[in-house]
Amino acid sequence: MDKINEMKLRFVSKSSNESFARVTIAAFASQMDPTLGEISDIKTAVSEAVTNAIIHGYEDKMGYVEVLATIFSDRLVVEVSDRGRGIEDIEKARQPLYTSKPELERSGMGFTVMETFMDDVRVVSGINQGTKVIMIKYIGSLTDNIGGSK
Amino acid sequence: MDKINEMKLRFVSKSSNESFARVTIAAFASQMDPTLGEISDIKTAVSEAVTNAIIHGYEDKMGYVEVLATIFSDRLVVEVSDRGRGIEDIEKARQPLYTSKPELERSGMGFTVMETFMDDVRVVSGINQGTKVIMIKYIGSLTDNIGGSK
Amino acid sequence: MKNTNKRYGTILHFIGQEVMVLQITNKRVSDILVVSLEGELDHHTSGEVRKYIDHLLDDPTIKNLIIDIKKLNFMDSSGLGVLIGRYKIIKKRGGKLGVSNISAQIDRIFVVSGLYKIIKPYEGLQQALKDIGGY
Amino acid sequence: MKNTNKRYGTILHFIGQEVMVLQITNKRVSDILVVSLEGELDHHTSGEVRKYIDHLLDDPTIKNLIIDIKKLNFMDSSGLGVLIGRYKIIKKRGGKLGVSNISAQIDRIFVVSGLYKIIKPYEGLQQALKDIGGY
Ligand SMILES: Nc1ncnc2c1ncn2[C@@H]1O[C@H](COP(=O)(O)OP(=O)(O)O)[C@@H](O)[C@H]1O
Ligand SMILES: Nc1ncnc2c1ncn2[C@@H]1O[C@H](COP(=O)(O)OP(=O)(O)O)[C@@H](O)[C@H]1O
Repeated sequence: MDKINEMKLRFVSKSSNESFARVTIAAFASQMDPTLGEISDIKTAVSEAVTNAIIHGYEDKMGYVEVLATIFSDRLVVEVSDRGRGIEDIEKARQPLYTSKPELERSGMGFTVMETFMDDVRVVSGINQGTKVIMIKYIGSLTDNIGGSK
Repeated sequence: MDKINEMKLRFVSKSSNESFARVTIAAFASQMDPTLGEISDIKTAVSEAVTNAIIHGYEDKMGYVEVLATIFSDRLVVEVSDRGRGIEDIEKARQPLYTSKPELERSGMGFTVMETFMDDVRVVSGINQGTKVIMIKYIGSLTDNIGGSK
Repeated sequence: MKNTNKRYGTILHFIGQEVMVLQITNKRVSDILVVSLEGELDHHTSGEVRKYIDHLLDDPTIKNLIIDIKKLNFMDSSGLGVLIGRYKIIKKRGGKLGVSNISAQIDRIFVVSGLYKIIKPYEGLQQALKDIGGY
Repeated sequence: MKNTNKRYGTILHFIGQEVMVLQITNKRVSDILVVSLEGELDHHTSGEVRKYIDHLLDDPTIKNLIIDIKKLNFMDSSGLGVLIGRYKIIKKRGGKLGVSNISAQIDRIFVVSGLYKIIKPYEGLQQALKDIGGY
């Protein structure tokens, strides 16, 4: 289709790579001439998905986290994936305040934050196969003016 | 060995990704607490290798450029590779001022700049298979004080 | 020639107007502990913030907590976890948790999470001190 | 709430103290054309610079060229190609090419490439104007 640019980033599941992933997606998305608010939305959502891959996907093990980003004329599509433990009940996992790790002071709001900041969030997961979160953000369209953070 | 962190970035051979690659390698390398001069050296060398992959490796075609970066306790290793046309005579290509594209006002100084800013540069290439440039930069060691740009 | 012998960390401060590393400072105003966060609060830096604040909260004469996030350029839901955890500690003491200088991005996270049910937002640190401590 | 309705491009200016996009300005001082570059000069932006300068050089009353790179935060060997190309044009007219405000990183590139054989470096733009034009 109208694919304009594409990048794939793979890194090990170290928490210091959370900020690295944010800078990278921000630098890539900046080619779309987004507003600061849009960049901030994308960074926040990617940060949530990458953190989940590290904490929940791989827990204390090491593994690869992948961020695939594609620029289309009107939108950015970001896929964050891991090959970790997977999610048993996706619907339950996406509910606000649900967390499987309250002992780590997780708030259970990660998916809700992704949904708030992106225009569409889809989750694909398989037990012991891994999880993929696909997020879409429309950039510079008229609908942005109705949205929150422009 | 003492591998501390690793990332792999893949992007399409568009020239707008040259600055994207620089920001990404800078953000990744910043985890090593380098000096501004060291970051600048790394960005310059990576910019040269990525530009070569885009201009010479793929010429007017589209293809993937890959940047693999590994942090060891004392050094950063960066591999920039393409699956493009390859280099026939690597020794000749590495000579200062040699360029196969003078009509594009290339200076023929890309490899020399990489050698100036990095501690080691190796080139592996096969005709119609592609080219890989492996660069090593020692960070924060005593030898840096002898080098130029700290 | 420009001097380039500076740590890059200080420059990364400017990436997307945010610092890579979190900086924490605190001051004490009677029974209020004021903690200021600068930089990015994510999963990676949240452990540090938690430890820093809880260590100070070991002092039982502290009743209220104000967290100033004027210079916090990034926060995700890992930060919510930190705030909710500190709220629980302060609540047990019958104190209040206030947060001052909330940016638009962080405000949206607070709104969707319902955080405003448990913390009070303040335009600035002075307003927070005035309201919570009466200064 | 802070106003975040700004283009991110302006903020990326600060990544590693450099702008993503190149900005070019020019002024004329008698037979000297002064071009100032701000941002990053790489393969991606070099075409733009080349076109910009060559369009101005269409004016045959311009004899000398000074390129000020005080605000140029990045340059790689693609920039060398641009400078050498402009040198050839200016040389045909019997003029001089000067470059002012060269940073340490760019200085090393000029040194290894032998560029100082064909261009004159200047501490500042004023010195360049004084030496080349006698002002
Ligand atoms: N990548 C993942 N791999 C495995 N489980 C996940 C993953 N992402 C999310 N989950 C599950 O979904 C739950 C809810 O996630 P989220 O809304 O981000 O909240 P939190 O991270 O605070 O727990 C997590 O607690 C976890 O059980
Ligand atoms: N990735 C590559 N693929 C194919 N050829 C390359 C590649 N990198 C370099 N070369 C060859 O090596 C030559 C010298 O490269 P370099 O020193 O960077 O100078 P320049 O890019 O200015 O030509 C190029 O002109 C080209 O012929």
